[in-house]
Amino acid sequence: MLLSLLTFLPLVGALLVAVLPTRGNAALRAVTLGVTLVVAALGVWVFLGFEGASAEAQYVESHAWFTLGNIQVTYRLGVDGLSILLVALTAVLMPFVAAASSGHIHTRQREFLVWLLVMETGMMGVFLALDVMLFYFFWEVSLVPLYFILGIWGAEKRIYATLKFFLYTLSGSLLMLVAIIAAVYGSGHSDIAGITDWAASQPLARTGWLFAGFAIAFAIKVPLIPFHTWLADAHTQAPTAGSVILAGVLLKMGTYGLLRFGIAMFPAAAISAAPLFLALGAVGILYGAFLAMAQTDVKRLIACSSVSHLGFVVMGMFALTAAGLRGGVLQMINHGLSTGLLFLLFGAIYERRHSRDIAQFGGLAACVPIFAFFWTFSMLASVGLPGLNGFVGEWLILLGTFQASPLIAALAVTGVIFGAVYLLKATRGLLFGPVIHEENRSMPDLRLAEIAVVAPLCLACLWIGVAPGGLLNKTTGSVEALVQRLDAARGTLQSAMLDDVERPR
Amino acid sequence: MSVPTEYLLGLAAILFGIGIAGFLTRRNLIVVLMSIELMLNAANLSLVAGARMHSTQRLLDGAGPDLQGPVLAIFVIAVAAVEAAVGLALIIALYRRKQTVSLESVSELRD
Amino acid sequence: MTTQEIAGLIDQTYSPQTWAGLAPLLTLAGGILLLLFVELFERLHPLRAPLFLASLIGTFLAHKYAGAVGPILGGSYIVDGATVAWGQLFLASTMLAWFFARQYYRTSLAFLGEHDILLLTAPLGMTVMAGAGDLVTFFVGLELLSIPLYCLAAFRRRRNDSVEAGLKYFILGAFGVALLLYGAALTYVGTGHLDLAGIAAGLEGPGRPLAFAGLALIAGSLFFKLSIFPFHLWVPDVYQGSPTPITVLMATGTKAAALAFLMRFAAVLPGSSANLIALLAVLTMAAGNLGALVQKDLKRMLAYSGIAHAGTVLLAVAGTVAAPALAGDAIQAVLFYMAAYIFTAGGAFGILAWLEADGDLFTRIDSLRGLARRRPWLAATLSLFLLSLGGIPATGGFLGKWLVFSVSTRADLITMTILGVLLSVVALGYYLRVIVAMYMEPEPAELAPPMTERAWATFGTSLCAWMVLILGVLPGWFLGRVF
Amino acid sequence: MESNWLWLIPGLPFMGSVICGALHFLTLRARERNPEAKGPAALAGPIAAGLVGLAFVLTTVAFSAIRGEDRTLLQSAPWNWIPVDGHTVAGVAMVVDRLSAAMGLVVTGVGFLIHVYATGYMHGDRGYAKFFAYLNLFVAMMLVLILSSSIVGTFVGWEGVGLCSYLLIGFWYDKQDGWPAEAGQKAFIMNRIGDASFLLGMFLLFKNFGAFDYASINAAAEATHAAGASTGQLALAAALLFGGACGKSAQLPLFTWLPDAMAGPTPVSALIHAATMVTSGIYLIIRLNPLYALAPQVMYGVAVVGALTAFIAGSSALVQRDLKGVLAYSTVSQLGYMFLALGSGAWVAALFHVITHAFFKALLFLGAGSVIHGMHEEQDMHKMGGLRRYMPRTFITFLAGAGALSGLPLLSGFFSKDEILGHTFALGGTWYLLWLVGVGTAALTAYYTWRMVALTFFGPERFDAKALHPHESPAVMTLPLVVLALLAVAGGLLGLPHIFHVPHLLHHWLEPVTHAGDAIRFGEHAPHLAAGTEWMLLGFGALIALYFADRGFHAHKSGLAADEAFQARGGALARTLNNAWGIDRFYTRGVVATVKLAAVFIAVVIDQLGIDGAVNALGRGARRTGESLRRFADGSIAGYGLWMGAGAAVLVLVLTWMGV
Repeated sequence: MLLSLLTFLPLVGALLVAVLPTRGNAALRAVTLGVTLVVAALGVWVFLGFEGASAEAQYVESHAWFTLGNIQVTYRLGVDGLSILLVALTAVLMPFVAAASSGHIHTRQREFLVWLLVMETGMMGVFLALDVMLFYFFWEVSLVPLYFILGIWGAEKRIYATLKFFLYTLSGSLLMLVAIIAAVYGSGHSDIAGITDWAASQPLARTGWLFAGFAIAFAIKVPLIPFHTWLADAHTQAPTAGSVILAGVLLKMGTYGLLRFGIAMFPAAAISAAPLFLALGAVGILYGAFLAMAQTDVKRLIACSSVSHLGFVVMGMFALTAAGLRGGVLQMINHGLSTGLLFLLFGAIYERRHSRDIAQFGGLAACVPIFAFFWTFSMLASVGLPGLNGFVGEWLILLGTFQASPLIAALAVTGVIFGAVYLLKATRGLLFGPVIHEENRSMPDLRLAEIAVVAPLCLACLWIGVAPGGLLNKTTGSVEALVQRLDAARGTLQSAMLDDVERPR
Repeated sequence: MSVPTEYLLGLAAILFGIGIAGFLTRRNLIVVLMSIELMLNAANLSLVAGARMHSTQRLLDGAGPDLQGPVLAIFVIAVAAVEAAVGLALIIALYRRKQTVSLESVSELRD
Repeated sequence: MTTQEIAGLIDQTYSPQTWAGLAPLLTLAGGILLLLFVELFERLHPLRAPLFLASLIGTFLAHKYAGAVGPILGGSYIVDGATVAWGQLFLASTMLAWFFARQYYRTSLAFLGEHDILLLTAPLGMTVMAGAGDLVTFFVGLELLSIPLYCLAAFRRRRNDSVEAGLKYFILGAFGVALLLYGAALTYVGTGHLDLAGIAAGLEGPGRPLAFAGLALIAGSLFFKLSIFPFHLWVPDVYQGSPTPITVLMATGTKAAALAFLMRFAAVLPGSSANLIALLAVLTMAAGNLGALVQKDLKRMLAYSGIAHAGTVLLAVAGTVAAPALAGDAIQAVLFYMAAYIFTAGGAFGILAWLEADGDLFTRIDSLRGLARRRPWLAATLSLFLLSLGGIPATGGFLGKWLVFSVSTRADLITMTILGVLLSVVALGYYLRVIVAMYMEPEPAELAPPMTERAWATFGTSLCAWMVLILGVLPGWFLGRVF
Repeated sequence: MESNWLWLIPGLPFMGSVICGALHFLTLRARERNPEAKGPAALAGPIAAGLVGLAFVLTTVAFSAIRGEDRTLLQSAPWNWIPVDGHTVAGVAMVVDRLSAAMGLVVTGVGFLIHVYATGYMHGDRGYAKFFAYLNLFVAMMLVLILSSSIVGTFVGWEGVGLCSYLLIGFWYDKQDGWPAEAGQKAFIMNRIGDASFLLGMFLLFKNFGAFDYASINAAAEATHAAGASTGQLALAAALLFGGACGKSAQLPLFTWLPDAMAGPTPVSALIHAATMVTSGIYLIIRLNPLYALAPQVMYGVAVVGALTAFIAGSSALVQRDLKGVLAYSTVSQLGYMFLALGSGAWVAALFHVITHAFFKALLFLGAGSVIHGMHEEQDMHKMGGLRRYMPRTFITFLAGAGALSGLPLLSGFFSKDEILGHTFALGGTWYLLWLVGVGTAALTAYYTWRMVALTFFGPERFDAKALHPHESPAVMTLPLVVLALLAVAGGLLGLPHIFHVPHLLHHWLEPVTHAGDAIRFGEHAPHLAAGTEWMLLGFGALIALYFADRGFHAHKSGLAADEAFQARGGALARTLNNAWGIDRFYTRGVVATVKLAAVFIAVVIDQLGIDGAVNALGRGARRTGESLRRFADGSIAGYGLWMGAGAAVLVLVLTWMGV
């Protein structure tokens, strides 16, 4: 019941907001904030009660939904070590997004809040679903709200960006649909556990294709190069809240999918494909960094940095070691927080100056010192300074990757350098140097309401950076179980290869 | 001494071909309608010829004549009349609006 | 044959089962006759609407309670679960068309009686087609459907476009019928049978090539009705010119009826033709989706989208041809797909009919700009339909797509399935553009006239919206009901 | 026994940092209401200095607790930081052993003095409280670096000090067209290059030893040596970690950030870029001495890098006009010495030089700061001259520092430098070459040091005294100078050569830390110089220092003639030296420009035109195909019929063919 509440409470809230008979927006905002806060509280409750040492799904709810032939499709929700952090992140991040939206959404607020809440339902569902059909439902449903948010409240090229976002992700999703169909009818199961068990007994030739079908959808969503070009446009054009959701949670649907449907469901295929994904991840880190370096549009720069950061996540996960997997899971959260923060902060500035061009700024440290403090803080979290969240994730990922492939790790570690280059460059352009544009001088500093949004997130960054155990320990059981399954799959693969060699032609 | 079935079928095919050719090339709606009738009659002829052919075999086997083909042919004749009626009505409606029965006049709806 | 034998045959033929099987058809026919009678007396005209609805409801109940009685009339009419399900879907389609028609014809109200009569004939023909066990029955059903439709398409006979639509539909339809009949004749010559079971058996004989040629022509004519490439070109023109409520019927009911028979007909097609059919399916999707992409008129765009949907559903047909073991799943998939499509496209065209009542220009996508501000619920409903057409989950369109693709996937038509899947991305490209216009673009400068409330249309569209959602979220409700 | 109070040593300055940060924002708020308001910022200096002083006291307590032979280290409870997987935790504890105690004393002690100095130096700056927040944070991070029980903890401090360095170099971010900000950025990135290497080294160690804490790593290294196992990967790890050290300690090829780092306020240069942070590379290698001892080839590389850096930077210092520039290059050069020592296996000598260098270089920087302060932010020595009359206390203390730096006999630098060169000489073979480079560098050092003294304090006044009013700095600044001067003079007592027949205090003190490395590197027979040779070397060193100091001083004490003559006639040599051997130029014109070009190429050509172009082309292609399909829907019935007929014909053909 708890997870259903977590998932559908926002939808109820959305309906409420949609029909609430009021002319003013304050009540609507209050309802939205209230609902998201309740969901956040529930999310924290689930997080605290979650038993990290266990590999089992917890808080499971299962009801028959409908049948397809003799396949029972279930409404099955649950949370395990792979999803718990993301559930908590989604729950916790949404109130901040809702609160921040009042600063930059000036028109059609009711609609906006409705879509925001629908979005939350979609994202929660994606992370909680334990039935592929249910998962796919939420997966695609979550496209729609962002499509509207981007398209209605975005910047000048919003329609191009939103269509590109939708169609690009959809094309991946549909390929995944074919894979899901093949998996569901092949196994006769629609619940993830059933398919996973079935897949373990299938030959690599089959699971490889299924894996590919899933992986391409997630690779687009993550986005992994070369499927990343939608992201820069979407991020650049989105309103702040959209960017925050996109960076904070939505992209994690891709990495989460890779983890649950790529690695966990088809371990043997994942092992075979790991070199490719490691390389894509590592190249993505550098490619994203170089892209970011060349940007003059701040939001675009942050977007490109996402490509780089998510390269880390993918690389860590496909290291297929405990450290890499844990790092990957943690880094999803970290990226959500720090990139979310950067977008929130720059959003505040954008609201004041209506320019994303870095050349329009400079010397802001003197004009808006509080902003400068928070920006620098978030930037450092993003750069991966030890003591802040980004470091823990990157470190674990690099360590895990190093265990799997020192060469890839050596390539990726240069991302640590280039990551510093572009973020420092942005910081230099925004905050430092003399004030060139006089209008920046009179720019008001962050308001209390804005500080109230960013400060807790900064604290969270610090908390994760100093005591990541609180989060990492929640993943222990699931990750260990996964590593064991990977080892088993590796053994099977090797013996199969030996068979091939020994079999006389 | 009866006409071989192949001849009948060949004639039907020729009729059908003429019908199609007329349908595709003629510019007068009435003629087009007639071409269609020609095709229907080709079908009818084939049906009847087929019925004769199959009935011969069946009669030799001691079963009754095969009536499926003739039944369809009768339906076709009836329906063709209805179609012709509706078609002419439509052509009249067209003529009222445009004072022409040319095929080209019905190409306003297009991409 | 002795007299006794003949009497026995008659008893068997006109048994209670037969009457039960024919009950829906007879109810419809009775309704038509009553409507004709009512039409004679001006004072009885207020009874038109109740009578029409009563006929539909009566037929629905007849379907429901008579149930699937199996083959009757010597196998020429088959009342199985599919026929019953199809019959009910045809009723839904007709009802939607009628709802929207109520308020569509502002200037030709006087002729609404004829309209209703013609309209009520359509489901009769469709049901006969769906249940046809041989080509004769099918032909009768087809004509029962087509001839009223020719008239209905041209119903606004004072308008060039309506007349042109009627004529185009008629001439090409007649051509299609000619192909069908000649095909039937060839099949008959080749196999000695016009009933599907007999044809299947007769295909092994010496007349096989001739029969196959005949089957190809029959398939062609079915593809014409279903708007499969390259038999699809008439669709946009006719849909556009016809009165929109009739477009609803053509887009949903007619297509469903052709499909219903195609599913039976697929049993006689050789398994080797599956790839050809799948290829046609993909080409149809390409033609429909790419064509729709460049349309500026919503009605035309939906017509093209209808072509694409026909292509999609043809994949399921290809699946059942390739793997006859999947026939049961295929028919389920096709039924569900069409059920969802009837309500989705029905709703979408219905809203168009509603908009069009304010002026012809209102079917242009441009004129929808800012609709979300003027009529938020209308815009939301249209968006729902568009998303369902695009196959986004939580709408009926999604599960339909799932079922169809699952059939083709399991029939190992993977390449075609993937191509089809990718083409449906193109589809979203134009559906979303409509939503862009409604939600994301500013209202046109010249302020659009206010739209009048239309009770029947409102009811119709809300019904469609609910059905789309129910089919999307609780598909068990439908799946459990049909099978 | 756990001594959790050790956490207080870095904890106090960290608290200070938070407090000062809060004071800064309170001050900002006060200024919002009234731009001239002072706010509570003035409290920051004393609080910050006081807390560092307290940390010094605590370090001293810890220091005295481990003096005995029975107990050589104190350890706190670990902070279980990152659970790597279900079993391993990368944790950090605070450890005070013989090595970290020595470093800790230097850091907190010198740090305290510099804090005191800075209260005067930064007086009146608008970012006064912020400055101390950063400076305290730096001390905290430096202490974490030193006191960590594990390499992970060291890395935290390692990056933490890098951050503070970045913030402090860019402290005056709006000055000089943002040059300080650029310099800070450069420092951070150059450091990150080293850090990346550090990370890989750390991972490689973990892969081999499964541990992050120094105790385990060193024990495992000894065990490897004992077992005679292969050391290839360990050598690689050592080399990678040395790469990290090169970044932090400004060695070739990563030293170019340090001269630019002088854009920061002078106390920063003294504390971070001379006394403490830049020596962390040396600290790391001493910390891991058994590991390095396992890899003689890496050690040789370390020595070569050190020697070359020493020479290149020393020669570049010859021509600098910027007072702080000379000191910066000199710092790089002295760090090179330390690495030369490490490479030679002279762990103790390296630390000895770290300590004496901390004293005299901090002194010199602070003295320079005092000069600059008195000259109203003038740094160009060509615009100084004769300042000994205006700022006598600064002058005297500066002389002490200069003497120590140039290795004038019996001053601290003399002994530490001599010990390094002695060790190198003792190794023989190709090491003679390195020794020769070291001696050459000593000569350069003496020359540029006294050139600097001469140009600054002697000769004619090359400024307008009436307009400028050079003045002596306040007591709060000169007092630390005096203390440091005393240390610079007497620091040599820590490690007198054994030919003096007094105990080498530092050697004795570090014995528990370095014996493992010594044992692995040299076994039973450590290279040893005969007393006579050693006396000779000592005398030779003294001679060199004295001669070149004299040359440097006399060539420049009367003005700029020598400089101008060299610039005019020096030709290629002058250009090379002015550009510091062109390494920085290579970076800016070669590497940075290439990276920028690559970034633009990737962003525009590959990404926008290539990948995104393909994506958009797909969309456009679909649309274009749709457009071209339109002409088939031409509305003509005959045309549609033709298509139908053709379709039917194809169907018939295909199916008939199937039938046959």
